Amino acid sequence: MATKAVPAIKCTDLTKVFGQRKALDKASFELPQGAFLSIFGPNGAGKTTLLRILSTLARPSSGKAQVLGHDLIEKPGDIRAYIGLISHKPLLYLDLTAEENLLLTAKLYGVENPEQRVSELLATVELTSRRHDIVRTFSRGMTQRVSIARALVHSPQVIFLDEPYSGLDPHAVRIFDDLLQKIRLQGVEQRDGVGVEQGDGVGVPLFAEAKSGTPTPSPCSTPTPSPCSTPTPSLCSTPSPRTFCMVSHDMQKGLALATHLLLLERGKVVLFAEKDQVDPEEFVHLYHKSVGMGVA
Amino acid sequence: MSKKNDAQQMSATYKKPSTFQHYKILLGKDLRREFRTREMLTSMGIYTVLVLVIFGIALMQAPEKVDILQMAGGLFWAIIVFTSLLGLNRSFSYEKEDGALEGILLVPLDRSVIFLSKLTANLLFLLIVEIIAVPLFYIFFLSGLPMHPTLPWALLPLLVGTIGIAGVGTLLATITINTRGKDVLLALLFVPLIVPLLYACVSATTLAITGSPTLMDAYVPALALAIGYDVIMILVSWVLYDFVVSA
Amino acid sequence: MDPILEVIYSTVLSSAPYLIAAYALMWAVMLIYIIYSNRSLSNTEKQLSALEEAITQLESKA
Amino acid sequence: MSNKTSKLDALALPFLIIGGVLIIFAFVFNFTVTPMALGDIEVPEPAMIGGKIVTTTLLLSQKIFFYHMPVAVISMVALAFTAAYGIMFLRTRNTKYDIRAQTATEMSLVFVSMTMVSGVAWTRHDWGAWWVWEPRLITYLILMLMVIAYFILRTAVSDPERRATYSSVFGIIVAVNAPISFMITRLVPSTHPVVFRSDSGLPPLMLIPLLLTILGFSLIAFALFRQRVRARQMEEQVESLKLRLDDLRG
Repeated sequence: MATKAVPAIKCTDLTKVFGQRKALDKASFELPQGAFLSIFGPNGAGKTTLLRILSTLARPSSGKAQVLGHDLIEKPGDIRAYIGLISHKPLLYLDLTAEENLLLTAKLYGVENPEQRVSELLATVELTSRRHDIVRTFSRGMTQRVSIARALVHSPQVIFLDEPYSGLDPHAVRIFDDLLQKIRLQGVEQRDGVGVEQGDGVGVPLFAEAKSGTPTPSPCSTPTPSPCSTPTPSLCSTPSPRTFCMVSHDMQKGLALATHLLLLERGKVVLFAEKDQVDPEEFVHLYHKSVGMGVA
Repeated sequence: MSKKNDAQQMSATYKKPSTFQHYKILLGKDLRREFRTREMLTSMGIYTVLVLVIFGIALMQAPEKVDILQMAGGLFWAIIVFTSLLGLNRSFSYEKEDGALEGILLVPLDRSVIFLSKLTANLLFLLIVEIIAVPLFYIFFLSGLPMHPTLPWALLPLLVGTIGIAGVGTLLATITINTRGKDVLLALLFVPLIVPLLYACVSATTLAITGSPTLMDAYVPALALAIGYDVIMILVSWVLYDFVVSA
Repeated sequence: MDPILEVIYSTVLSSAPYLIAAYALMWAVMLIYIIYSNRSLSNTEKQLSALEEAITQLESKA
Repeated sequence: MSNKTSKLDALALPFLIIGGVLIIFAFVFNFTVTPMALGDIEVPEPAMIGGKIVTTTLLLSQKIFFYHMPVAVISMVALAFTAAYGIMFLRTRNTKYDIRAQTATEMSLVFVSMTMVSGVAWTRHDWGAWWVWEPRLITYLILMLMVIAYFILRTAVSDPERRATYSSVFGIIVAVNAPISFMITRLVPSTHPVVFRSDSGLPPLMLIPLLLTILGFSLIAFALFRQRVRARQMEEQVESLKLRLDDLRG
């Protein structure tokens, strides 16, 4: 199974029923790895429902879905190792310090030498100085950065963003954009799907050789070859770019970052296409039409 | 930003921890958070003292011939049930408000471990509060009276009862965090379910306190039934927990 | 009535009202429930037929 | 409506009628043919009544037992159905089972209230107090509280799937708890002897009305269960039609 061909996300007829209402109605699309999908739609169109289902926080009523080749319904456990969620909710313990939160998550994922990993992450989000402070004392922007660090602890291959910009002041938005750009630029060692069983270690070597020229605008920087550090048998694999899935009401941000667009309305997929194949005016027109029609 | 290579810096190797490790980590989190905020311990401790005072004033008027010994077991368990209700409600409220529980649900782990770690945490906090409540209860109600040698036997049903309360309470608290009017609802769901355990524990405790001659042949079956209740109810709660926490 | 029979039947008379109350209340609970169930069934049926009518009308018009 | 249910529903009405006839027949039989139970208060001198020597007082109040016990049994059985449907829902997540679990609990509530009503009346006469903390009454009191809590829980949760999951889980816990409380309240030695002397062997003349009543109430329970399930399924259809109506009009 060529690791490159496996789509990041593939759903067929994904449906979610709330009582009599269909929050998601036979949504089907396939997203290649390394893409940045922006999901648009009026309130109640099923955007958040779709994201919660794909991030294994909610169960679909019917239909099939696969993330990185793993079945969402049979084996959600496997998928959780490869995905991260950044949401408007911090997903943190506000009464613990930034470092304690990240250490907790790192240990839960089983990251080796968690202390070193946490200090790396705190450096990335520029919060090293505040590592021993209680998160409750942080500003909304700083909490968001800890939340990003939390989502990256196990270097996930697919990152879901649920309204990440809501409540951020302009300064925090700029920092968030820089971080997002930095994360997109770095590829990530892809766990070879084959080597993953529930029980055994999911070690993946730090080492990654050949540069993978992927068409998407995020060129992978070539990591310097270093010997396979972990003895685990899984294959040394080529890095692959991270995949993003964002739900946001911020039209400009969504369009600017996206490589693929998905328009949802009343749970149905109205449009799913690569951004450069979609004429912007037509998309904006379609969006306003659906927003006009959408449930207030 | 150090010149270190970005790709290397953002990736990590990891090995899926065992369930017991998950249990320890989650329990550590609960204990650390509680010993920092001491939210549950202080509120339960103060609540116990208040209930003791109320019972004291309520019974003060009772004429001398009322045998406090007979009622002591029942009184004590009433305090324990009310206090644990308060504690159980708070044990989950902070998990829900910042989405912290969802953060844990995102991690690939066996979700009933969350039940076991929460149960242990709640059990420890209840026991800590009981360490204050027992001597205080003794001072307030039993100090003047002659004590029977069998008094220490009352501690066993206390432990068994607290385990049962923590088990059933943790499952029900997980249900009520997502509902409206959660405090009242937890009490409503919790009290009828805990009645059998209470029935057995109060009987065992009273026998121990009053030191009645038929102690052994009545005390042991009551305690055994309480233990039976714990085993069955905690097992059922453990099996059902994944459905509840993922709902 | 000779005293012996009186003792034998002593509890009968006193228990009569409670007996009647018990059975009356049980019947009452059952009957109330049956009436409630029938009524809720019938007005749901009415609602259903009304809605179906409205929909067929709309669909025929559209 | 799938035809499977309509076949069962067709049975609903006849069962209701047969059940009604049975319990009325048992009621009449109980008060005519069945002799009164023997009380435990000794009579100074035996007397001859209806060809039998009577040495103790006669208990009319014991006649409440003939509806009390069947109704109590059915409330417990209904709870078992709640748990079964709850487990089925958790496995298949199909709302069909949630509707049946909710209806089974409703039946349990109706029958346990009948149990309580008759139990309290019986205690009032036999023990002179409206309430006695004795095993049988405690068991059915907390059973009633748990079933009421079940419905309050249902109203407190808005999201349909979460509501169904929580009530299935709580239904199972309650069904597990009921027999435990039945056992514990009787096995833990307490000061109160069991009030109702019903467990002693029943003479055939008493057994007949009892079994008929159990059968009668079971048929009624089945009929009402089917009717309530059909009503609830129809309510769901009404909801979905309303939504379609909004779409058409929207």
